[in-house]
This record gives sequence, C-alpha cells and structure tokens, in this order.
Amino acid sequence: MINFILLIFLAAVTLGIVGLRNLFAIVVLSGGYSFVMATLLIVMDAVDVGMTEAAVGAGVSTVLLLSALHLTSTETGPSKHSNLLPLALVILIGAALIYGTWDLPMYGDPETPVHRHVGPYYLENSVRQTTIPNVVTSVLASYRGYDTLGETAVIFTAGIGVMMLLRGRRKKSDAGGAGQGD
Amino acid sequence: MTDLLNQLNESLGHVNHWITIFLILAGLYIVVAKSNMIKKLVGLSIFQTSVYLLYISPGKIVGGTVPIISEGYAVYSNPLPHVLILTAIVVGVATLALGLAIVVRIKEAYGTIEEDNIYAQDWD
Amino acid sequence: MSPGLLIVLALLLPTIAILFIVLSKRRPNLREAFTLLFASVLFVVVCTMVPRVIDGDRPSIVLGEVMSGLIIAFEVEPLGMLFALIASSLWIVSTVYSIGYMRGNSEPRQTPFYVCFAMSIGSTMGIAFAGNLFTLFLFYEVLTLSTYPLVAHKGNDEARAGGRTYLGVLLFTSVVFLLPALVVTYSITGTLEFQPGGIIDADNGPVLIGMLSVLFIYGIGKAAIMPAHKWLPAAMVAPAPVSALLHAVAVVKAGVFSVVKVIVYIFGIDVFGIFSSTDWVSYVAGFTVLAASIIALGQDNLKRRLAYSTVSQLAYVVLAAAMATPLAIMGAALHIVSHAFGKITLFFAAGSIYTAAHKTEICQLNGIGWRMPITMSAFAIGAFSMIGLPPTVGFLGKWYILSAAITANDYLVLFVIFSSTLLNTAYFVPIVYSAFMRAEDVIPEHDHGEAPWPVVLALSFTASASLVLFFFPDVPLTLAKQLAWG
Amino acid sequence: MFEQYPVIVVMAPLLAAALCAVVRNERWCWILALSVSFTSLVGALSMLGYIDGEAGFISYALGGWIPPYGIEYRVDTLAVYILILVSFLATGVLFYGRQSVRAEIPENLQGWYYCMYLLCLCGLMGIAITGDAFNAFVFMEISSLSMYVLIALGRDRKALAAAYQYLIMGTVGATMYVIGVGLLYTVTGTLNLVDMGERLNPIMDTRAALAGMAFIIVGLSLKLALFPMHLWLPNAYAFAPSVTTAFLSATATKVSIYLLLRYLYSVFGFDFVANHSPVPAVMLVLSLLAIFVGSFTAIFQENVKRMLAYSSVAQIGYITLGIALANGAGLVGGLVHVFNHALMKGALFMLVGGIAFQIGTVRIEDMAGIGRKMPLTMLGFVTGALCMLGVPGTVGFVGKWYLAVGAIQNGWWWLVALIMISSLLVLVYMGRVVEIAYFRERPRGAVELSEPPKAMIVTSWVFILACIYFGIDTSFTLDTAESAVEILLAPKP
Amino acid sequence: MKRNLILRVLAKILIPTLLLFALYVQMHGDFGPGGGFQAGVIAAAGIVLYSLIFGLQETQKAVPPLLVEIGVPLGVLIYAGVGVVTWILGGNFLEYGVLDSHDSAHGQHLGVMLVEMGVLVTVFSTMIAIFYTFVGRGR
Repeated sequence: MINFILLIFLAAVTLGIVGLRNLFAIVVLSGGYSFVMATLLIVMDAVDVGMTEAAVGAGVSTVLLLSALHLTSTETGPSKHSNLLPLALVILIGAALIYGTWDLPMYGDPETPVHRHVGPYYLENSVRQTTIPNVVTSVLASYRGYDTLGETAVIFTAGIGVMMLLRGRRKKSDAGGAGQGD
Repeated sequence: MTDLLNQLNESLGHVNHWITIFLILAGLYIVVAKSNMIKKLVGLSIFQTSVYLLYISPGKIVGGTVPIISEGYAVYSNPLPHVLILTAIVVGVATLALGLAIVVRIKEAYGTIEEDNIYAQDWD
Repeated sequence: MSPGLLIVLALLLPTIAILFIVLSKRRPNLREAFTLLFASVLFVVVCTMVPRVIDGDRPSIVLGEVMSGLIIAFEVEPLGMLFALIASSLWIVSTVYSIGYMRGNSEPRQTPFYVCFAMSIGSTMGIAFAGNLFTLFLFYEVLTLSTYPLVAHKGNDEARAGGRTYLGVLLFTSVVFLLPALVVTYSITGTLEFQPGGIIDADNGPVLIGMLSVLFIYGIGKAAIMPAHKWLPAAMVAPAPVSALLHAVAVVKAGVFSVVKVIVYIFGIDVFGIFSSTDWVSYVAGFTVLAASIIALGQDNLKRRLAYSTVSQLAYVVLAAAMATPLAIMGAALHIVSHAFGKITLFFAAGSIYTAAHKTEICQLNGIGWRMPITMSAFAIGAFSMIGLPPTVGFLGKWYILSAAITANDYLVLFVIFSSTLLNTAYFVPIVYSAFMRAEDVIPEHDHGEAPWPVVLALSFTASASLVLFFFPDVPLTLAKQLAWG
Repeated sequence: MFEQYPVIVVMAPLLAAALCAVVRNERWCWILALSVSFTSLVGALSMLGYIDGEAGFISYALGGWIPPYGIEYRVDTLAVYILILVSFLATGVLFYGRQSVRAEIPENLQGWYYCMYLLCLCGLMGIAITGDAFNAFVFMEISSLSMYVLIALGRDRKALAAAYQYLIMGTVGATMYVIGVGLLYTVTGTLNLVDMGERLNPIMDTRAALAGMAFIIVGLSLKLALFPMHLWLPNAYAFAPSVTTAFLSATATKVSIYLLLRYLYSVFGFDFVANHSPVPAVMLVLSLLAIFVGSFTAIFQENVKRMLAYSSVAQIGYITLGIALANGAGLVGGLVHVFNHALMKGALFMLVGGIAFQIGTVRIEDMAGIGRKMPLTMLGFVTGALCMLGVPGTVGFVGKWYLAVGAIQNGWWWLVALIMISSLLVLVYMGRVVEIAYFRERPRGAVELSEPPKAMIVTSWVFILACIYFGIDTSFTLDTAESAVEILLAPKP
Repeated sequence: MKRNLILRVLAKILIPTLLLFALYVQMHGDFGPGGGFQAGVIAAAGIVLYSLIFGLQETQKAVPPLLVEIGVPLGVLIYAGVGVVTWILGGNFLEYGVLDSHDSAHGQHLGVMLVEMGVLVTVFSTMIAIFYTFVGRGR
C-alpha cells in the first residue's frame, strides 16, 4: 500500500523531470527522486540498498551533477527533432515489458522460484558459514564477493577515467590530427 | 489489518509493475528524445534506478523482514536481489561520473552541450 | 625424381624465378637471363612428364586439406599436360620477345613486369595441373590478380580503366557464379575431385544440371562467352607481350581449359550430353563465334581485331566441348593448341609492327610487308592457322570439330563453322593482301625495317611451330585421344 | 597452480591495471601491460590444451562456493576460443602500439592509458570466461567504461562526441541486458547460466522467459553493433586513437557476440531458438541489411578508419548471418569468421594506424601515392583487402564458404548469391583506396615519407601473415569452431 | 562564507560525526545495514562538506590529492590481494575460509572485513578524486 503511494510520487517526480527545462531544477528533482526511491526500497526490506541509494542518488550523483552544471550550463536548449520516433520506440519497449511481467508472480508471493531456489541457501547458511548475520553483507562480500571485486574495479575505472579526461589537456582540444575529414 | 493491506497489495501487484515500467520508460524517453547531454544522463540514471524495482519487488516476501538473521524472525526477504542492486547502483554512479566528465570536455571543445548543435557543427 | 616432386617443382620454379628477378632488379641483363633460364628449366621439367602421361600414368600429389573436402591436390592428365606444354614452351618464346619489345619501346617498371609475368605463369601451371575444382579455383583467382598489374601496367587513365574492367568482370563472374557453382557441386556430391566420367550423376535432374552449367560456363569468365567477353578487349591496353602470352595463351586458354575440364571431369560428357537443359551452351557459344567475328570485321585497330577474333575462337572450343562427344572433345583440345600458336604469332606480329613502325591501325599497314617481310609472312601463317587452312595446325582442330559435327549431324555447329571460317578469311586475308600487294600510301619519315632481332626470332619460331605441328602432331594427338577416350 | 588459470587470466590484467595506476611511468606500464596480456594468452592456450585433453570444460568456483550459490567460471572450448582471441590481439596490439600511443596520447596520461587498456582486457576476458549472468554484466561494465575513456582520448574533438554517444547507447544496452536477466531470474531464481538453462527448459515459452530473452538479445545487439543498433560504432572507431581502434575493433564486438551465442544456445536452447522463435528470421533480415548498408556506406567514406568501421558493421552482419542460418555449417562459418575477422580488421587498423602515424591524417585523399613511399605497409593493406574480399587461401574465404554451404543446406540459393555479391562491394571500397595509393601521384611539396616504426610494421605483418596462414591451415580455427558448435547445439539436459 | 562562524562551528561538530558514522557503518556492516561502499560515500560526503566550508586548498592540505590518487587503485589491490593470499594459502580465489586454518567461518569473517576495507579505500578516494577533479577543472 505504502509503496503504491510512493510509486505514484516517483511517477510525478519523473514527469516533472521530463517536462522541465532548467537543469538545476532537474538535478534537484532527481535528488528527490532518489530519496523517494530509497524509502521505497527500505519499505521493501532492502535496507542496505535503500541506504546506498540515498547516499549515492541523493548525495554523490547530485554533487557530481551540480559540479558539472557549474562547468557547463544550466539551461537546456529546445530539442529540435520530433519526439514521435522516440515515443514509438519507448511504447514498443513498454509493451514488451508489460507483456513480460504479466504473468510474473504476485508481489510478495513466497512460493516463487526466487524464494525456493538460491536465496534460501544464503539465509540458512550465512551465520554458520561466515558468522555474519547481515546476509546481504555476507552475500555481497563472500558468496558473490567476486561481483563486488568487479564493482570496485568499475569504481576504479571511473575514477581514473574521470581524472584522465579532466586532468589532461586544458580547454579546446585541437580539432585536427587523426580522424580529420568528415 | 495487515492482511487487508496485503490483499490490497496483491491486487495492486500488477499496478506496481506498471508504474515501475512507466518509470523505466520515462527515463528511456528522456535519453532518446532529449538533446541536452546532461539531461540525457539524468534520464539514463532514472532508467537504471527504476530497473532496481524490477529486482527488489520479487525479492519481497509478505510478512517477511529485513534479511538480517536474528531471533524472533523466521521469514526473511531474499537478500540476493539486494546484493545485485547494490552492485548495479555503484555501476550506475560510475557511469554517471564518467559521462559527466565527457560532457564537461565536450562543453570545452564545442561550447555547447546540446547534441543537435554538436552534430550540426561537425557532422552535416 | 618422383612425378609428384616434378609437379611441385613446376609450380615452384616460377616462384623462385620471382625471387631472382627481384634480387637482380638493378641489372637488366642478369634479370632477363634468369627469366630465360627458369623458363627453359620449367619447360624441360614439363617435358619430362610427357612420356609418363602418354604411357597412361597420372602423376599426382596432395599438398594438404584446407577444409573438409577442400583439398589442394594436383594431378597431371592429358589436357593439363597439353596446356602446361603450351604455356611453358611459349613462356620462353615470349620472354625472348619481351626482351626485345620492352627495350625497343623502353617501357617503364620492367622488373614488376617480369615478376607478375612469372607469377602468372606459375598460376597457369597450377591451373593446368589442378587435381580438383578447388585447386583450380584457387589458381584461377591468383592468375586474375597477378595479371591485373600487367594490364594496368602503363598506369595512365586508359590503362587504369581497362584494368578496372578486367578485374571487375573476371572477379565478378568468378565470385558470383563460379564459387557458388563450387559450393553447390560440393554440397550435392561431397567432393570436388576431377574424375573421368564426372562426379555429378544424371539423377540430379535436368533443372539442377542446367543451372550448374550456367554457373560454370559464366563463372569461368576467362572463357569469354558473350556477354562475359568484355574484359578481353579491355585488356588490350596491356603491352604486346602481355596480350600475346596472357590473352592469347595463359589467361584465355585457362578459361576454355577449365570449361573443357569441367565438362569432361565434373559433368562427364555423357551426363552433359543427356539433358537438353545444357543445349543453351552450344547456342550461346555459336552466337558468340559469329557475333565476335562480325565485330572483329568492324575493328580497325589491329590488336582489337585480334582480341575479338580470340573471343570467337574461344567460343569455338566451348562449342566443341558442349557437343560432348569424344570426337568433339578431341577437336576442342587440338583447337586449344592450334589457336595458342596461331594467335600468339599474330600478337607478336602486331607488337613487332608497333615496335618497328609505331603503327596500331590496320589501314596504316599498306605495303608494310616489304619493309618487314618476316613479320608479315609470320602473320600470314598465323592468319591461315586461324582460318584453318592446311598446312597449318589450325586445320587439325577444325577438322576434328567438323567431323564430330558431321557424325552427330549437328547442323547448327556445321553452319557456325562454315560461316565463321568465311568471316575469318574476311577479316584476316585483307590485312595480308594489303600488306604485300598494296603500295605504301605515305613514306614513313623514319625509314624502318624489321623489329629488334629477339622479336623477329620469337615470332618466326611460333609461326614455324604452327607449321611443324601440322606435320608432326603426334604428341598433341595422343594426348587429345587419351582425353577424349580415356 | 593449474586449477587457478581461469582466474589468473582475468585477475592478472586487473592487478596490473591497479599497479599501472600507481606507477604511471609510461615505460614500466607498457612493459607490465605487455607481459601481463602475454601471460593471459599463455594461460588461455594452456587451458585449451587441458580442455582438449580432459573433461571438456573447467569449472572454477570463485570463493570456493559451489555453483549456483557462488559465482562459477566455466571454461569450455567456445570460451577458451574467445579468450585466446582476445588475449592474443591484446598482446599483439600492445607490442605494436607503443610509438603510436606516445604520438597520440598526452605525455602525462600514457601510463593511465595502459591502465585503462588492461581494465578493458580484464573486462572482456571476464565476460568470455564467466558462467554467471550478473557477473557477466559487471565485467561488461568494466570493459565498457574503460572503452569510453579509451575512445574519448582521440585527438579529434569528434572523439568526445563519439564516446558520449557510445556511453549512452552502451549503457542503455547494458541496462536492457540487466532487465532481461532480472526477468529470467524471477522465473528461475538462479543466475548461474547452466542452472538457468536447465530451469528455463520447461518454461521457455512463458511470457516472462520470452520477454527476458527479447531484452537480452536487444541489449547485446546494441553492444555488438548489430544493424540498426550500430550507430555508435563508426564514429567510435573512426576517431579513437589508433591503438584503441585496433584493439576494440578486433575484440569488443566479438565478445558480445560470444555472450549472445551463449544465451541463445546454451541458455535458451538451440531447438527453441531455431525452431520455435522468430530469432533466426529477424537475424537474417538484420544481418543482410547490415552487410549491404554497411558495405555501401563504406564506399562513400572519406576517412579510411570510418570506412573500415562501416565494413566492420558489414562483417558483423556475416557473423550474425551464421546465427540466422541456424544450422551447423552456418554457425561454424559465423564462429570462424569471429576469429578471422578479428585478425583481418586488427591487421588493417594497425596498418592504417601506421599510415596515420606517418602522414598524420586518415583521409583517403591524403593517401595518394603512398604505395611507393611505404611499400610494406601498402602491400600489407592490399593483402588484408584480399582477405576481406574472401580470396581462397585467405581467412576471408573460410567463413564465407561455410556460410554458403549452410545457406545451401537450408535451400536458400538466393542467399548464396547475396553473400557473393556483397563480398564484391569490398572490392569497390578497398580497391578505391588501393588505386589511390598506387596510381595517384603524391602531391607536390608533400612531406617526405618512409615506413612507420619497425614494431608497427612487424606486428601488422605478423597479423597479415596470420591471415594467410589461417586461411590455408584452418585446422585450429575450424576444429575449435566445430567443437564449440557441438557444445552449442548439444541438447540441454 | 569563510568567516561565517556558525557554519564553521557547525561543521567542526558535524564533520567528525559524519566520519565517525562512516566508521560505524563500515564496522557494523556485518550486523546491521552498511558496509565499505556506504561508509566510503559517507566519509567522502564529510570531506566534500569540509571543502565547501573551508575551501579546496584547506581540504587538499588535510587530504592531499596524491594520497587520494594512490588510494584509488590501492583499494582494488587490497581486495584482489586478499584473493591472491587465499589462493596462496591453498584455497580458491577469494575463498576466505582458508585465512583461518582452524575455523573457516572466522576466516570468512576476517576476509569480509578486509575486502570491505578495500572497498572503503577505493570508494572514498575515488569520490574525493572525482570531486577534486571537477572542482579543480572549474578554476
């Protein structure tokens, strides 16, 4: 019930973002979006995820976006090309999604494969095998620790990448050299 | 009381999915239709964030609780989706950071962050 | 030395020759000496195989399997033997000739010229000895690619355009028709082996076989069946030795050779003969013979006239092969030989005229016979051989085709042969006549005699060869018989 | 020790990347990168030997948790085939590229450049080796993020726009993939591909499964630049630094193709995909469009790298055509072409990189008359062009032959014709470059030219010769491809 | 901004609290929600706040960029290093059980703590590094 209301919230915020032209407002809204999303996630028992979403979506992303705005501009220009094609594409994908989720198990149904197959194993064994009661942590760091290593690598990549892009040459990159000629 | 809520919830099960889908599509729409590069990135992160619900909601069990083992609770929600989404969030923010860095460089190189103008400048 | 090794040697020699040519590019004499040396060695090697083949032995060697069923293998059978003999012997002659020609006209970039020349001879050997369709296809393509630089040799716009047409037509036909033909043949028979009696059996039905015949005949664009003949006139921008060896012998003969081989060893003459769905070949070939001759009649540029006469003569061979009777096949084989010697003589003569008198048009040739008697008499012999008058080797080929047509009382072929003979006469004899009987209308400013001696030597050799072969045709005859009757 | 090879081939690049980020000295980073990628190559090769010998596949439980509870590395012939391909090209390009990197990347970033390169390698290897749906996504992102950076470093400002475009499309693709995986997870409850395949088998025709399949296919098609989702590719390849282009063109799309094959045949099941789904039909249309549109667009390019990029779009079409044929021969053709095209394109882009290194531009017009100035380079280019053309005796021929045979097996004569005609388009656009390079005179007062540095020439030629070698001795590529196809077509338990 | 007393005092109270909270989140991750990633982000947020109030130079004195740049790969090295160690100790990659020869569960716990530390380091330093870069680009 609650999450239904929250979802409505989210929808409203999103519509706002779609419509707005002022980037600053958009960024602030997207921060709000993340907050609502975080709450929603917590309602769904995903505390860690909620916490992270709040920290990242509302915190980091917003800071990043703001500092980027500070370096670029805060108003979006009018988009020239028509929106029909994108709309069509989006509706198509939407249709596929609705089709796909139609006979998905009802929300919260304990009899679904998700709750029969792999998940329970962690819940049963986490404490015994790792002494860690927070199953999310044990799965994150141990059972699927390799994913987390990959995730760390992704952050690492992004960090170095950003530094490479913004610490290199300053200002106008010469439009010449290899790749000239279009 | 609670089971009444649950019944409501069940009946809303599909509606939940649909709103989630709507969010996903809205994000995607911004990405495809808008021309401002930063707005596109915002759309992109909305697109990604909304997908999280697709994972989390099936993980929820009615009457279940946070997957932190402790006395007094028997039913827990499935932790696996949570883990996956944690990773996904991180990937999302990494992508956003990188995208913003590129946009900043583009602004410096082209003096604009409107895709249309950029293609107008370099590609006929 | 084992026959297998002989084959490999025959393929390697040109390659090694390339090496030496490149190494000695600074010293022309040495370079051409090497070319000559290797050419003669190659000829000797090829000759040593002849007795074996005549004794009915079929030297063969397998070099390896590229993919399942696609094997690089060689086998010397009569027709291939014949073809190899012609090509290797004429390589010597035309080398001698090119020495005279290239220097006489001080052509640029001579080393690349000799390199590509050797390469194309090498691939010709590959085609001649190919033991299966895939190997043949392989070297067929290599031949196309290695002759392209020779055609575009001059490097000016005209040459480049000619080269483009040449490459375009040959690659297009080979890739769009021949390769699918291979694929189809492979998928219905599971092999691409050349086997006496063919590998495609009749119960594949007329439709499939008819379609295959289309793919093959037009796939082998080098056979220049209309409308795939376009490349041949285009290739005439090449220097005379190239036109001589490649477009009177190696390339075009590779074409008809492949056609004959496909009909004899892939379809098998019986299968090819059964269905009326393959008759179209003889119609198209016959049409090409006549049409090309008529076009030739209209050409005033000597080399172009020769080119179109080549087109018609090639169609002759295809026509004969399409009759698919042993006698006709024999005629086809012999015609390959006779046309090789005759046509190369004619091209040599044309080149010799160009070198000595810088004349390319027929109308300029009045009375030239007395300035260059040897050249022009050689030309005459070549012409007679084309027409098929005894005592030139040209007579033999025509004779067998004719008798084949009579025994099969195939009136179409008879008609084609007679009328084309008339046409040949019509477009060759006048040249000879005006060269000797007419007086020079303008006295050329520089008073020229014969072309440089190597040129003259070469063309007199080929001319006399077309005479000698009429009196001593044993080797070609036996080989042709073996081909036809196994 | 040996059991650890699967993880070594992926982790060695990652560790090396981290070290590079600490060291940052161009020389040491290059040495490190080269040695590490070579190590991965050796590891991959030795695994191939092991697989041929023993059980047929290696299963490595990361963290010691038995699948499906832990993440599994699953190395079978197909995987190892891709691993060898990727690590081999990575090594080759590194050996080739040092001068080029020095010339094109700002001094203070060269060390980090190799760090990114290694991360990309790590990601690609990770995708190829993993047996876990979500792990594949994580490593896909590692490789993608590093690719965006590697591309954005191009000297031309267009590189930035290209990188952004790729970032958007790539991320959308990845997210689509995640949606698909999510749907499949909800109906199977597992992320382990083998396990998932077994559990999907009975319920493959449910809506969720179908939708999941659709999203995964679309997402991966974005990554592998299947027409019309190829829009990011031409610019990305055209304006990236030469080394980046050489590496990515040869590997990036190939790995996505691999993943797609895995899903189509190992997870969804060959029988279902081939007989009860529209996938082959759709693939057929898109592949043909890719081939022809790609080739035609290539003809009209001014920029040789862009031309080659469009030809890549076309060549990817040939590979997906193998999927569309949905029979043994066709798949073998496609798989073999994965390897062979990587070789050809790698070589060609290396040579073009060498040219760019010398004449400083990649406009076809500016290549006039370089045939005599840099004979080795251009001779290599011509040979590469012949490979692309599919002349027998080169790698290009092998794949085409099998595709044609596959088409005949389906009785699609017209397709054979189309394949052959399309290969002639290669003649048109490659021939144009060759003619300009050989028969046009170099403009007056143009800078005096010579061959590019030895390392570049040598490596490019090693690849060119490999193109010939693998065209004549096809035992390695074909045998591997055939046994890989056997695995793919094996009916699921 | 620099001379605004209230803000400075507030910050002096707030920032240490934030860092402490980060530490708590890090350490408590095994029992309650949280872990290296969240902790890293929160700590980074603290630093960002600091720089907003005391300016970039001050911050870079406190947290030198060079250190940050080292930190970015360091975390990955720690994480992967743990994997290498477990494998040297005879286990599979990241099989923490072998870290404690007697009690594998305890080994697991230890391993988790270590890798979370790695995550913390990388996330924290990356966030700061990115922040520095963006802000540094501006001036």
